[in-house]
Amino acid sequence: MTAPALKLTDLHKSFGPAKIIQGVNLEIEKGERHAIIGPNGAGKSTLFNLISGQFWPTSGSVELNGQDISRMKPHEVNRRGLSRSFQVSNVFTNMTVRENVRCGVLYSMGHGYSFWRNVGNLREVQEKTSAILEHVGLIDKANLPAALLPYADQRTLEIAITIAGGAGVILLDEPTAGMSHSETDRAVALIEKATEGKTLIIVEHDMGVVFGLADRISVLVYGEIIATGRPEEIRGDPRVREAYLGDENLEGVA
Amino acid sequence: MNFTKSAALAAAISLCAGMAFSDTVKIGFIDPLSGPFGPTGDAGLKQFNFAADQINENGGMAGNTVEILPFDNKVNPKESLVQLQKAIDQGARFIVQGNGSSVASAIIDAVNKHNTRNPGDEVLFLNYAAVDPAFTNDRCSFWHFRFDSDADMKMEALTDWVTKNEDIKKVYLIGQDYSFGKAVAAAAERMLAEKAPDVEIVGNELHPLGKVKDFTPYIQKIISSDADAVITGNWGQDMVLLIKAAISSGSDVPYLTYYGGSLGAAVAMGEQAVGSVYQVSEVNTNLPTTDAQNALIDAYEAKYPNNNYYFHRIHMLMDMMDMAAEKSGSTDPKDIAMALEGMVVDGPYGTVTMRADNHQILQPLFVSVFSDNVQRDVENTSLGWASTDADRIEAEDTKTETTCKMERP
Amino acid sequence: MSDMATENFANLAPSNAQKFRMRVLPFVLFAAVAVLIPLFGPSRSAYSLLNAIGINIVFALSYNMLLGRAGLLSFGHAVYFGLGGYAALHAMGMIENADGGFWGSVPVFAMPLVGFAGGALAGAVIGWPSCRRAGTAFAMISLGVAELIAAMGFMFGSIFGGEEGISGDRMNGPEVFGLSLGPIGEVYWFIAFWTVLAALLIFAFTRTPLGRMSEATRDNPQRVEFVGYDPTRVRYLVFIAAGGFAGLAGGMSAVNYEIFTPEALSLLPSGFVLIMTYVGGARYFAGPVLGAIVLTYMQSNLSDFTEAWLLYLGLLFITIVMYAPNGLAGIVAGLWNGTRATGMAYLKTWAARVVAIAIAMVGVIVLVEVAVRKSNGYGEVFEPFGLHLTPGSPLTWALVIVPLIVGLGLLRHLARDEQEAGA
Amino acid sequence: METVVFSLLNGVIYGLLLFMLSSGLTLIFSMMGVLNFAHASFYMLGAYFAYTISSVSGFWLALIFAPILVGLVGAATERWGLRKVHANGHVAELLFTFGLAYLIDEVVKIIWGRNSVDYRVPELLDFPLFTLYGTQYPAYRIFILFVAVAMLVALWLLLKRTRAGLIIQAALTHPEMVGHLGHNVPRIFMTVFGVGCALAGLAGVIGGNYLVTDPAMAISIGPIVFVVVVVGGLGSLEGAFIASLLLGLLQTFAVSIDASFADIFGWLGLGETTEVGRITIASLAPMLPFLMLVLILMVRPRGLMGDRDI
Repeated sequence: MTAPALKLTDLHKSFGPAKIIQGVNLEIEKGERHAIIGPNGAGKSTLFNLISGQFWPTSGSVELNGQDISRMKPHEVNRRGLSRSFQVSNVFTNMTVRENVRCGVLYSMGHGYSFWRNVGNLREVQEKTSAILEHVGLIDKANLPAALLPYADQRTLEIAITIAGGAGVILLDEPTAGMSHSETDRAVALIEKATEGKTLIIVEHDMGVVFGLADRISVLVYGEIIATGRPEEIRGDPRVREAYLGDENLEGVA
Repeated sequence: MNFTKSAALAAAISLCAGMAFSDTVKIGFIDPLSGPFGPTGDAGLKQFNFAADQINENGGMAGNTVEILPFDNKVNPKESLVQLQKAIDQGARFIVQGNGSSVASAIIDAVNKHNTRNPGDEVLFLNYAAVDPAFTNDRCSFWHFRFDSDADMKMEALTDWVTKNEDIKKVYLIGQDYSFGKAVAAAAERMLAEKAPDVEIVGNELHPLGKVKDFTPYIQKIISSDADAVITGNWGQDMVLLIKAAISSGSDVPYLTYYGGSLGAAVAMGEQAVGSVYQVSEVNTNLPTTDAQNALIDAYEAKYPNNNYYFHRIHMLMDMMDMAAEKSGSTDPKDIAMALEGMVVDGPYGTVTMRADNHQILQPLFVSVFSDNVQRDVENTSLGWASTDADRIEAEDTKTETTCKMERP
Repeated sequence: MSDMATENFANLAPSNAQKFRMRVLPFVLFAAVAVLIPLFGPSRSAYSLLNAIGINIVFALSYNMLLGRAGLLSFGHAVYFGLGGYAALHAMGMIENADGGFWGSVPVFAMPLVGFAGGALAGAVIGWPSCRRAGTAFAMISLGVAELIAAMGFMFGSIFGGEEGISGDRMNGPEVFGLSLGPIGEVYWFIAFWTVLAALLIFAFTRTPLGRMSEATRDNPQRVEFVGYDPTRVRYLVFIAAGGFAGLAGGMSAVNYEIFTPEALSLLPSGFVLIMTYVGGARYFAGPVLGAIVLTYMQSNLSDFTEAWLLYLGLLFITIVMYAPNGLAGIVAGLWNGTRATGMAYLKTWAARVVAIAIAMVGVIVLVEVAVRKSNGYGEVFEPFGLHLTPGSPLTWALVIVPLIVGLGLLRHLARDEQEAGA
Repeated sequence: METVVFSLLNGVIYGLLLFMLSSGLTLIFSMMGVLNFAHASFYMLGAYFAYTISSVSGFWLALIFAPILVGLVGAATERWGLRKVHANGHVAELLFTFGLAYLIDEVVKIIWGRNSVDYRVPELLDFPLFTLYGTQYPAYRIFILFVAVAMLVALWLLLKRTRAGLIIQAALTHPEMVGHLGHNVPRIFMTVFGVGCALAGLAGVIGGNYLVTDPAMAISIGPIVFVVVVVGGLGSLEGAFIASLLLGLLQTFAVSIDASFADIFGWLGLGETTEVGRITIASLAPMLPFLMLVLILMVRPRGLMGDRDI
C-alpha cells in the first residue's frame, strides 16, 4: 500500500479573524490529475500556498508521499518533490530562457550551492536543460532574455521551470489565464505532455481546460471542499451547480 | 627705458624668480583643518605661515624660500600617512605635525620606514605639540624632534602646583581616550602618589576623542565627587565644550589644563572662569619679554585679528630650523637634524635647549591663570592669561630621565 | 562540445569567439595594462595612486557581489575590509616577531589571503543574523552592525589599537618573486598581482551555480524557493564570499599602508565604496572597476585642485542616481550600443548633450569655486585662465548664470527633441 | 541620588530632541517608504539657518523661520528630486537621500565653514534656573523641554483632530491604501516630506546651541535617529516616542555610571586589569544604540510598537 501523493487532513488557515481555509480534507493519488475549482476568493491560492510551504497552516497537516510537510519552508518542500507555478508570470526576467530553465535544473542535479564549478562546464546540466527546452518547444528561443518572450511563451517557460527539477508532484496555478483559444489548446497539450507520469494539481478558471485535463475535480467554496469527484460527477452535482457553476459553463463543455 | 631693456629686465627677474622657486624648502604641515579639531590645526597653520613669512623676509632659510604645504589629516593616523605620502611626493622633506599623539606615532613610524627604504631621500619630522612621552623615550628616533615639553614635564608643573595648594585634597582626572589622554592620567596618578600621598584621586575618566557634544553628565560626576581640583589634558573642541559645560553647571573648582588656551575656550569660559582655569605652557602673551618679541606678537595679532599668539613653540621650531640650516649651510634633512642636536638658543622667554640624547626640547614652562587683569587679552574678551614669577619653571628643571637609545645614521 | 545542442538549434548562442571576446579578452587586456604600466616609469605619486586604485577595485568588486549581483544594499561593507586588514596586520606582526616556526615561513606577499580569511569569517558571523532579510531591512541591519563594530574598535585596544590603530612592517619574512616590498614600485607588483587575481576570481564566481543563483535571488526570491534553493542561504553564502574579497582588499591595504585604524570600519568608507560601485555601474561587471578608477583618481587628485571635491562627488552621485542609474558603465555601454544601432545620429545627440552638460558645469564650477574661496577667508581669488573672479564682480555672476541657463536650456531642448523623435 | 535626578532630566531632554527628529522620519518612512538618509542633514540645516537668522534678527525669529525654511527646502527636494527617482524603487530613493546628505554636508561647509560656528543660547535664557545638590541647571534646557512638549502636543492635535491628520493616520497603518484615498498623492507626499524636514529643522534650531553646530552634527546623530525609528517600530509615532526617551535615558545614565565590567562580572573571575574588565559602562554609551538595534532586529523585527516588519 503506497501513501497518496498528497494528503490534506483537516487543514485550517486563518489570518487574524479571517478564516480562509476551514477544514480541508483531500487525498490525491500518485499519477492523478486533479483540478481545484471554485469562485473567486474561495481560498484556492491560499490552499496552494499552504501545500507549497509559503504559509504554514493554523492547524491540520499536509503530507507529501506520506511525509508531513506542513511545517516546512518552500525550498524544503520543493526538494521533497513538489514544484509549483504562479498565477502571474514569475520567471527570472533578467536571464535568458536557457538560464531560467538551468536554474530549475541545478539543485536536482546536485549542484546546490557550489561555487567551485563553472555552470557552463556542467555537461549533464546543459544536456538536461536542452532536453527540457526541446520538450516544451522553447529551444529556438533559448538565448532570448526571458523578458522579451511573448506572454504565452512566458507561461510555457514558467511550466518548464516548474518541471525542470523533476518533481513528482506539480502544482499549476491558472496556467492558461489570459491566453487566447489557440494558445490555451497548445498549453493544455503541453501540460499533458510535460506532466506525464506525474501527479498534477491545477487551479483553473477555464472549465474547458479543467474538464479536458482532470481525472478528478474538487470544488472549493469559502474555504471548504464541498465536492470531490470525477468530472461527470461534479457536473451533475446540484450543490456545485448552486454554489458555483453557471449552467452555461457546463453546457459549454458538454 | 626702452622696450628691449625692460624686456630683458623682466626676463632676468623671472629667471631669478624661477631659480628661487627651484630652491624652495617645502615643509609639509599635516594636521586637522576640518572637523572638531579644525580650529586648532588652523591656528597652527596660521602661525607656521607667519613664521615662514618672517624667515623669507629676512633672506630665507640659508638663502632658500620656505613654503608651508598644508594637508588635512582629520586627526586620523591612516589618513595622515596618505597625506604624508602626498607631501613627500610633492617634494616636502620636512614634516611638521602636532595635533594628536596617535598621529605623531604613525608619522614617526612611517618616516623611519621611509628613510630606511629610500636612502639619500630622507625626511625629517619636527613635532610641535604631540606630547606622548614615549616619543622621546622608548620610541625615540633620530628623525624626530619634539619642540614641546612632553606630557610628563607639564604634569610635573601641574602636580607641583597641586602640592603647593594645601586646600586641595581631592583631584578629579578627565581626559581623552587615546594614548595622550592615558599618558596624562598615568602621569598624574604616579606623580601625585609620589609628591602628595594625602591627595586622593576621586575620579579618573576617559571619554571618546572628539565625539562628546555635551559634557554635562561628566561635569555632574565631577561635582558630585566633591573634587577640589580637576586635571585635564583635553584640547580642541573637547577642551572648549568641557569648560562650557563646567561653567553652565556652576563647577567653580580650579581646572588645571594643558590646553586651556585652545582657540574658542576663552569665549566659552567668560568672566565666570576667571581665577579658576589654569594652563601650563611655554608662553603666555603677558609675560615680560623683549621689545622684539612684543612687536612680533603685535604683528601676528594684527594680521590675524581673530587669532592669538599661542604656539610660541612654532616660532622656536622655525627659528631653530633656520639656525640649523645657517650653521650647516645645507637644507638637507640629515644635516639639519645633526645641527639641531644639542642646539642652545637664547629665546625671548629664556634659554632653550634641544637635547641631543633624545631630541626633546627643554624650555621654561609657566602655569598661568585665566585673569581679568591683563594687558593682552585673548579672543577679544578683555580676559587673558597671567602668571607671576613664582609660576615659572626653569628649563633645566623640566629635564627628565630618558630611556632613549638614539641610533644615528 | 557540451554546447552542441545549442549550436544546432539556436544561432543566438554565444560562439566560442564571442565567449573569448566577452569573457577572456578583457582580463587579458587588464593584466597586460597592469604589466605594461611600470614600463612608462611612473613617478612615486603615480605609484601611490595606482596602488590605491588596485585596492579600491577589489573592494568595489567585492561590494558589487552584494549590491549588483545579489541585490543587497549594505552600509557596512567596510567592516569586512577593515577586519580583513586588521587580521593581515596582526599576521604581519607575527611574521615580524617570528623566530622561525610557522609564521617565520609565511611571506607578507600572502597577506591578502589572511585578509580573505578574516573578512570571510566576519561575514560568516555577522551575516548570520543580517541575511535573513533583504531590501531596506538588510540595509538598516548593516548600518547598525557597522556602527556597532566601529564603536567596539575604539574599545578593544589589543585588537584594534584604539585611536592610534595598529601598525606593521611589510619588509619581513621570506620574499616572493624576489620582491622585498620596500620601495613603492615593488609594492605595485604585489597590488597588481592580487588585483588581477581577485578580479578573475570574482568574475569566475558569477559563473558558478551559487553565483547564478545569487542573481536569481536578487530578481525573484520567491521563484528561487521553488527550484529548491533557500534564498537566505544563498544570500548568506554570497555575503561570506563578498566579505572575504573585501577582506582580501583589506589585506592589500594593510601591506600598502602598513596601518589600520578603527575609522576604517566606519560608515564613511562604507559609504565611499557604495558610491564607487554605484557611480561605476552596479549592473555591469566592469562598472565597479571603472568607478574605483575614477573615484580614487578624484579623491587623490581632484582634492588637490579644489577643496570642494566632495561636493562635486555628491553632485555626480545624485546625477547618476537620477538620470543614469546604470552608472558610468551604463553610459559607455549605451553610447556603444546606440552608435552601433543608429550610427552617427546617435553620436551627434550624445555629443550635443555632453556639450550642454559641460556648459552648465562651467556655471556650477565658477559658483562653487568662488564660494569656497570666500568661505575660507584667506582672501584667495579664483583665477581660471587669468580671469580674476571675485565674489562681488558682475563677471563672476555672468559666468555663473549664463552657462547655467544656456546649458540647462540646451539639455531641455535636446530632451524635447528626443521625445518628439520617439513619439 | 543627585546623579539620578540630573541624568533623568538630561536624558529626557536628549530623548525629546531625538523624538523631534525621529517623528519626522517616521512620518516620511511610513507614508512614502523612503528611509530618508538626509534627515539629520535637515536637522543640521535648521541649526545653521537659525544661527544666521539669529545673528541678524535674534533667536526668536529664528525659532519660527528656520524650521519653515528647512521645510521648504525639504518640500523642494521631494518635488524636484525624490519624485523623479520614485519610479526606480525604494533603493534608488534611499541612494538619492544618501547622496543628498553628502551634498548638504558639503554645501554647509562652503557656506558656513568647516569648523563649528558660535551659535549661542539667547541671552534671555542664559541663566541658571535653579541649583540642586550644588549643581546649577541652565534655564535653556528647560526651554528645550517646553518646545519639545509643545511640538508633541501640536503634532498630536494635528493627527487626531484634523482631516489631514486622519488621512496621514490612515496612511501610516495602511501604506498601500494611500493611492486609493482619492487625494492628490504627490501633494500629500510633498507636504509630509516638508513637514517632516521642518520638524528636524526645529530640532536643529533648539539643539544646535544646546550641543554644537558644526558640519559633523548630521553624521553624528543621523544613525542614532535611524535606530530610534527601527527600535520604536515603523509607522508608530508612539513607538518612536518611547524609543527616543529610552535611548536618551540609556545613553545619559550609562555615562554617569562608574562601574567597569570587572566590578559587575568580578564574581565570574573577570580581573580588573584584563582588557574586558577595564571597560567601563560609561565608555559603552556610544555603542548602546546600535547594540539595541541589532538586538531588536534579531528578537522582534517589528520594533517595540510597530505592527509590520521592515
